[in-house]
Amino acid sequence: MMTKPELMKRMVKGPDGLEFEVDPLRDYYCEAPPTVMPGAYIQIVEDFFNWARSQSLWILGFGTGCGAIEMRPLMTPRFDAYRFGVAWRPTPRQANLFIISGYLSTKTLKRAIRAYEQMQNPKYVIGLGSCTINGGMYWDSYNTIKKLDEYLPVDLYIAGCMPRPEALLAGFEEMKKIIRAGKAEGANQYAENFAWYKANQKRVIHDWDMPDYNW
Amino acid sequence: MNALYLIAIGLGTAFLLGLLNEQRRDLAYTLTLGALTMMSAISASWLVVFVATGAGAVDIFTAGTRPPFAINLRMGLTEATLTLLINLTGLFAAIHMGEVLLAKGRRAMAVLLIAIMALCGIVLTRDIFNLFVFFELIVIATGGLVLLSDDEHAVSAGFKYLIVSQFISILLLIGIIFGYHATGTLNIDGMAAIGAGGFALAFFLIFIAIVAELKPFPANGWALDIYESAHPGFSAVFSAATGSAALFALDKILAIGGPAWYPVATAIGIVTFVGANLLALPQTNDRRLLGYSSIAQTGLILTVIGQQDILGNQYLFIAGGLLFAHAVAKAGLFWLSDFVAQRELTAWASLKERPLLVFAFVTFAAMLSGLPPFPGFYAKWELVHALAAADRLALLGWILFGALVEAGYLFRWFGYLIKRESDEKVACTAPQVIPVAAAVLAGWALGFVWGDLSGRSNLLLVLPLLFALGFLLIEWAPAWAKNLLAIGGLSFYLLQTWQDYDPLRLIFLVIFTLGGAIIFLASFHAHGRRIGFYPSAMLMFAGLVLLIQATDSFGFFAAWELLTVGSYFLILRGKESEPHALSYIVFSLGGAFLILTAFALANAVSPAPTFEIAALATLAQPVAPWVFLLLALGFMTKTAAIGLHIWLPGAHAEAETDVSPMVSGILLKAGLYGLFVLLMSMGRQSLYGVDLVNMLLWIGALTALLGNLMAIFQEDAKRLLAYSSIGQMGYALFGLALMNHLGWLMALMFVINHYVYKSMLFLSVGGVAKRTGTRAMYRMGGLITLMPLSFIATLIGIIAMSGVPPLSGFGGRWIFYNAIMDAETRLPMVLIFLSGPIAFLYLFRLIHTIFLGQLKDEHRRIKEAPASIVLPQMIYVAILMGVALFPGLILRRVDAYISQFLPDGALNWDGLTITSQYGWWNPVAIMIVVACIFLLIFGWLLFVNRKAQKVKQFNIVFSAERPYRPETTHFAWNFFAPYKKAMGFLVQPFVTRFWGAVTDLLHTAGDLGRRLYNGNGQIYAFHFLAFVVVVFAFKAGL
Amino acid sequence: MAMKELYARLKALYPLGELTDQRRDLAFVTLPAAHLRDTILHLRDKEGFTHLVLLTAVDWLEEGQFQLTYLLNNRQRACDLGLRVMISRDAATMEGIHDIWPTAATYQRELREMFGIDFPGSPRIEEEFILEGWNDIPPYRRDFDTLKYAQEAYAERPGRVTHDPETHMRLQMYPGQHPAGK
Amino acid sequence: MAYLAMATGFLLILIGFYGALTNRNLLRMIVAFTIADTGVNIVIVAIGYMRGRTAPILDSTVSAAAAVQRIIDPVPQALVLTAIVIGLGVTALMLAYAYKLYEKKRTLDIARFTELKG
Amino acid sequence: MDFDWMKIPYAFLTVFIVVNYGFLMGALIQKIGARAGRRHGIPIWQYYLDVIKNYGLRSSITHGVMFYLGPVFRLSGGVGLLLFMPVIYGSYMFSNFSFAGDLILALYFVFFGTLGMALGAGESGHPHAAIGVTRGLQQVSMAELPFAMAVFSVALQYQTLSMTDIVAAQQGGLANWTLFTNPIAVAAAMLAFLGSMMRPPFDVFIAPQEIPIGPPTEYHSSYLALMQTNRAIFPVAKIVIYMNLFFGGAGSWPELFVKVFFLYLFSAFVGVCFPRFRVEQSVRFFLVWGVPLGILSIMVV
Repeated sequence: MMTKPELMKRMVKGPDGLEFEVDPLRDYYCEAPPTVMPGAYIQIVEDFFNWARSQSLWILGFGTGCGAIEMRPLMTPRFDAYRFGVAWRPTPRQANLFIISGYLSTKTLKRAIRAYEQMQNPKYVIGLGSCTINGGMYWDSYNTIKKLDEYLPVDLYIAGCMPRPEALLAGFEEMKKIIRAGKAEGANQYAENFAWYKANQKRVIHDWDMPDYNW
Repeated sequence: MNALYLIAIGLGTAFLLGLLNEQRRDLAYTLTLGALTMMSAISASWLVVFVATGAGAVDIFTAGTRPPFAINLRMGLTEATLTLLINLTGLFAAIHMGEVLLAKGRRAMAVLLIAIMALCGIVLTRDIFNLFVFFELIVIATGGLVLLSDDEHAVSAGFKYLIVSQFISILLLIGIIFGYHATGTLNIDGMAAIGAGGFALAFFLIFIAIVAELKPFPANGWALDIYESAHPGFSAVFSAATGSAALFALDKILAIGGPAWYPVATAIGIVTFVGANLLALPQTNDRRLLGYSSIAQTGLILTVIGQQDILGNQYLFIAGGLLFAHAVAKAGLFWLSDFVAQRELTAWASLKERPLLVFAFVTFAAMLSGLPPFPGFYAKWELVHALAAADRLALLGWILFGALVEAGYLFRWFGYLIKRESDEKVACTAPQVIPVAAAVLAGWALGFVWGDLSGRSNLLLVLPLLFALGFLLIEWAPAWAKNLLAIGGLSFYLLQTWQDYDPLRLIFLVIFTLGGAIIFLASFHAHGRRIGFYPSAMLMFAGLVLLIQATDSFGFFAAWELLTVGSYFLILRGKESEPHALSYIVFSLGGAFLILTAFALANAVSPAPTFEIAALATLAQPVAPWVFLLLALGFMTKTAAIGLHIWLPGAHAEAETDVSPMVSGILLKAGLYGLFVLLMSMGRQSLYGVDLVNMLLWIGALTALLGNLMAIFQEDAKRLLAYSSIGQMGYALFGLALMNHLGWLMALMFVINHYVYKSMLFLSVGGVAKRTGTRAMYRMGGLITLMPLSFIATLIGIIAMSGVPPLSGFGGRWIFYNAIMDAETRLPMVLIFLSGPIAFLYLFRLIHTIFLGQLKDEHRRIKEAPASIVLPQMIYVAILMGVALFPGLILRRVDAYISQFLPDGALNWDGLTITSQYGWWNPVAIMIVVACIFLLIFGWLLFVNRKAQKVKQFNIVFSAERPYRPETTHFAWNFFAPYKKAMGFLVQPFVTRFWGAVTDLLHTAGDLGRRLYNGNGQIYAFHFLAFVVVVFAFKAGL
Repeated sequence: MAMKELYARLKALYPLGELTDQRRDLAFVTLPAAHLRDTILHLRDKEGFTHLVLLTAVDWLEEGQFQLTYLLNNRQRACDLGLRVMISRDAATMEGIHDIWPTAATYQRELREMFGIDFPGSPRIEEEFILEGWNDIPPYRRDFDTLKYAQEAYAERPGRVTHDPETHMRLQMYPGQHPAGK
Repeated sequence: MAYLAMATGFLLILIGFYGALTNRNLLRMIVAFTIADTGVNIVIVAIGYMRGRTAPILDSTVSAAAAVQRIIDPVPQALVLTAIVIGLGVTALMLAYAYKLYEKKRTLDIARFTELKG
Repeated sequence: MDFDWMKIPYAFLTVFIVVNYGFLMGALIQKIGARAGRRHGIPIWQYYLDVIKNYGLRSSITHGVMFYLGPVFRLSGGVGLLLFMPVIYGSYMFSNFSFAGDLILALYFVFFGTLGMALGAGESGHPHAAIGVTRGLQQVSMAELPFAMAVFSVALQYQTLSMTDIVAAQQGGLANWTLFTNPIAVAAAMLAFLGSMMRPPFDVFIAPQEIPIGPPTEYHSSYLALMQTNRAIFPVAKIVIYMNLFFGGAGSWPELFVKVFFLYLFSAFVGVCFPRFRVEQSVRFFLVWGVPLGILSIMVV
């Protein structure tokens, strides 16, 4: 299944003339599986953090499908999502909310999984538009997934084709409520059911050319 | 024994050989050797007598009557020495050519004997017609000996030689007969008593004929063909013995012409010296090159002969020094050339398998270039001083120019020898080696004798130099033992002498000795015997400590040359260092010549047998600024100031791991020391209204800027560091040229700091390069975990170097700011301000592209650098920390010392705070505060981030892709491309192009000159006649 | 009119099929695969069709043929000419024109992935283009059943209902009305 | 007379030089040198010649003091003998060389022996 | 001036005040920028929330030692810079550790955090981080030049390198400010100021659309929180240098708040008005405009 030459094991000759094997997947990537990360030991601290988390939603600036176009107006004066503590970050390391904006082809799904796994716990996923819910108009497409929560732990769906920016704002407010309630444990859910998610993902992604978990 | 036996034995044996059976070749050869030995013994006995008793010259009257009725010979000290030289050359040539002589039989031996005999005759005779006869004998003998060669072109060469000889002899004969007609005597002394005034034309003919025997440029094409095609054993005689005899003959007949003819001799001599050297430059055939070099050397001695009016009693010392250095070295080189199968210069690489032969070559090349401790060095010193004293500066300039060109091609040749590859094996038999060995021994012995005669310190009795040379004798020992000895020697020297010096010199001394010892720790990584390393390195260190020791100009200059030569050999050891070592030695020797000239000028205005360095302070206008300028330029070649820097990057980058820190961290300081001494003693000087110190300020600032700027565009780690050294030296020069208290303090701080962090960085990078097998930074990356100690050293090094508190570099910056507050010129500061942050750029590049970023596949199993390389780095880290915390330990004493010269602006070392008139600085407090803040925050991060997952190199966010390969993920190549766009106009290689154009010009001139020699004997005869006409016109116009 | 003249000139040189004159500035012509390269070169060098607009394919399943359409553009005269080449569906192979227009290589990669038409020698033709790890017959072939594939490959959320948009919207907007009535 | 001899000598030298410089044939060059040598010898002898004196042969009939007044200078004559011998030697050597050169290249043209140059 | 133990709590107090001020002022400037775009902008306390959230993230990764230490260097640089300066003129309480060194210490300590951050970013192994760092270094190398010259000019003007003395010399009215006594130096310095504030037109090294977001690409969680804390302290500390050198210093906290705010606003104002320069453009910009001004300032002083 692994056909990418750059990921294949290879023999390398060191400067001292010794040859040794390099296994890129093992040598380049951390192999540790994700673990469940409990919240703060003291509940009130965790609540405090959850409150802060809810007020500081950093969205990963990754438009997976046509829905990405609906997020742009949120930055404009008309909708101004910043006032709700919503901001966009260019790197998954710093973001904690991943909006799957619309249909997700298998090719994009691979990147989405990688980006999701590189975000830090706690992290949240919002499915945007009907395509993420049941495939929408791509229900019979040969390369588009139809049920996002099969592959990533989704905290919230915003239905519509496409949902308007207002719907998104409402979604954010709903998301905040979930977070404040301490129910947005998608990351831990993903870690708990890691095998199941991985199996689902690998079922549709035929050339799985990455480690099982992308740290 | 009567000197007449010299002639008699030679002639007699030659006749005797004729009587022998053709088959008894062994006997003939034994007889020949015996005769030559006898002749040598006679000369030697005379020499011993003269030296031991100090007796005057002895006249030998052949027919029992006095001249003019009979021919008389004279044997004096000079004659004894020269005949000894000639006979020994003949003897060793006979030994060397033994095989050929045995093959060709008794006739060849007889001809050789005749030649040697005739040469002795030339030296001994006081009769001018007799002189002619001997010259003709030599022509005939040469004609015979040329045929010994197995080179098929030798015949035509010999014929060309005969053609021109015919012309010469006809002119000589006419001259003699008219001279006789005018004076009524054939005795040279008799003629001299009458003077040439009455028969100027006749004397001219005699003069020009004898000059022609010296093969003056450009009328010398025939001689070159002989050199190229004759058997090298004979070429040695032709060069060493014939040349010496002809020079002596010329000296003799000049007594007739008197001082009026000196300028003619000088002119011919200098034109020959410069011209032949220039033409030697493009040569590729070794023997032809040696021929050109012989002619050039003869020209130089001819110049000296022409200058005898100002040389006084030094005349023989100088002429003799040059002559013997030339004769011994040239004979040795010709003999050596027989071991090399091919005639290309590059073919000499086959010698490198034999260290002793390499040593022989080094000896000869050093003798020819006038390097210490050989006679040529002393002679050059006195000659230059005499010329400067007589204000013959143009001549002085031409001589030094020619010498530089000569050193250029000799060392280029040496570079080929050491660095080129050759499949040929060296084939040499004992009889062939003996003459070479004898020449080597003679070279060193002459060095000793001339040192003894010089009336200055005999360099071969100077302890540090002897210590360095001693390593030659223990080359068989393993490297670690020699290393221990080297470290011990350096440390011992420091222990023994440290009380003798003021704080300033002590700092330099400590860097030179202890600093060297620390770097030598890294040398423990080398295995085997490491032949050639220790003598070279120790020669450099000997030069360095002697430099500090020196109080007079001679000692200073000798030390300067020693350290230059030593470091040249060190640099040449690098892998690809051949061209860089060459440009290093050429620039260094050029700088040394400037220094020499400056000392000579200074000595000329304040005459004293030894010129104390301190006396520079007493120089006045108009010579003082010139001395200042020359010295400053000379020293700046060593500190690689901009314009004179092009040798440095390659030289430092290509050097071995432990050599780079030596030549960068230590050697550059020699130039700074010179500048320190210069500015301390001479202060401000101005030339045509230009303040020279101000010029230095600008040069320093420009060097700092451009050195740093060029450093940031390097892909090669060591080259980057090398350019950075240029920049750092610029800083130091700038500080010195500020000419205020703090400026000097800053320069000194730079001396210390630069030694520490540049040595550390070079070692660190060298260790990495050793492990990774490359110096290209973009091929490295991610080595931090594999080579953590090297990383730490680099990190500390770059923090210190960039001047970021709390490490010691900041002290330098702080002093710098305080220093410029007092400065009179403000504009150069702009350049310095700019170069500071630029340093940051290349430092980051260095540490990032090597240690951070992506680890390459082939480096995954790399180990930390060898312990011996890491250990000194750790010592440096400790030193840096120490200096950072307690700069006062060192600087305080220097501060007080500088106050002698520049009392204003001293720092106040009260408690832990250092206060200047503008600000203050408390290194301990800074360190503590920074450490506390850092630890506090670090502790906090450790607390909140205790569960961090350690990930691997490809666990990076990559726009949701995964990286392809480490090579394409590591951002390292062309690191500062935008800067090149914006500032690239400043780093165009103008200087390189300039020097390239200069060398091209010299080569082109040489090539154009070569067209004169089209190989046609008739044309050569034309040359000769044209030369006669030109010299005549010159003399008439004089 | 211009197209007709062009067709006439070409016809004299190559065995062309009928001219389909779509618009004033767009026409199609069918020709044998063997003459494609000559024709294209002629059009490019002599007739000013310097630009390859696109290269695409149609699956004529019933005829057992693929139709390749090379759409060329003449910037000077602002007109397009489409060259149609019919090739066999079985072991579909066609000579590439990436040496004439390097951009063609990309189209050829796409056709290879989506239709399974091979262009031997075309750069990177073996590499996957859009689909990663595709393991079925090329999806644009008409015998590929995309619905079946989607149902088998991708998890579905139960409860999905498909409505006819017209009737469904009418019911939504005018509840109670008869579905068929106006 | 002496001047005539001397002039002849110089003329011969010049002819010799001219011949040596303009003839490319080795043998002709050697001949030219011989002519020049002869010229030199004539010059030497001419220098020693003094009008009205006799040959420098000393015997018991004339006292040494008187002889000085009557004989010509003997030294140039001695010199010329040596010069002739040497000239002969050199000429012989040159001829030998010419022979060797001819053996090698089958030509006597000096311009053909220019392998060594520059 | 020397050390005594009370300096430690005072130092904490200074840092506390500046952190809070920095958070609030940063948000306020953001809001002002948003208002210029007719938005509401972030809540004034948003930065607190972001920092708390980042400290509160449960997971984090590390690429190695230098990566781990990078933010520590960064924040130490900011805090150290603040504490090495006399923040409030005439106040013993807020002179902190300025006994350790003078103006030069402050100028060079600016690079402490930069260096550490550059190394940390480098060890992350991300090419964008390295690109960002090199861009920043290239730009700052030229941007600092007018500032260095202006500082030299000011030091020459007052014949001292002591920041306290420089502020003291500017007391006694607006006309005594360096701004009016040495306007050319101030002009040069303010150009440099723009270049070092990480705002347009000189923010190509974080260029979010191109090399998401440059050096801190890999930083997250508590690392990012440390860096955010530094973002509150460091600009303020840096502006304090400018304020002390050119704008009469501050005799009290309110005065400092106001002056720092307006100086900060100046860079924000320029930032919203101009598009971004490429690196070589900004290098040339400083070479063509900043450097001549700087030279002029040291020539005329």
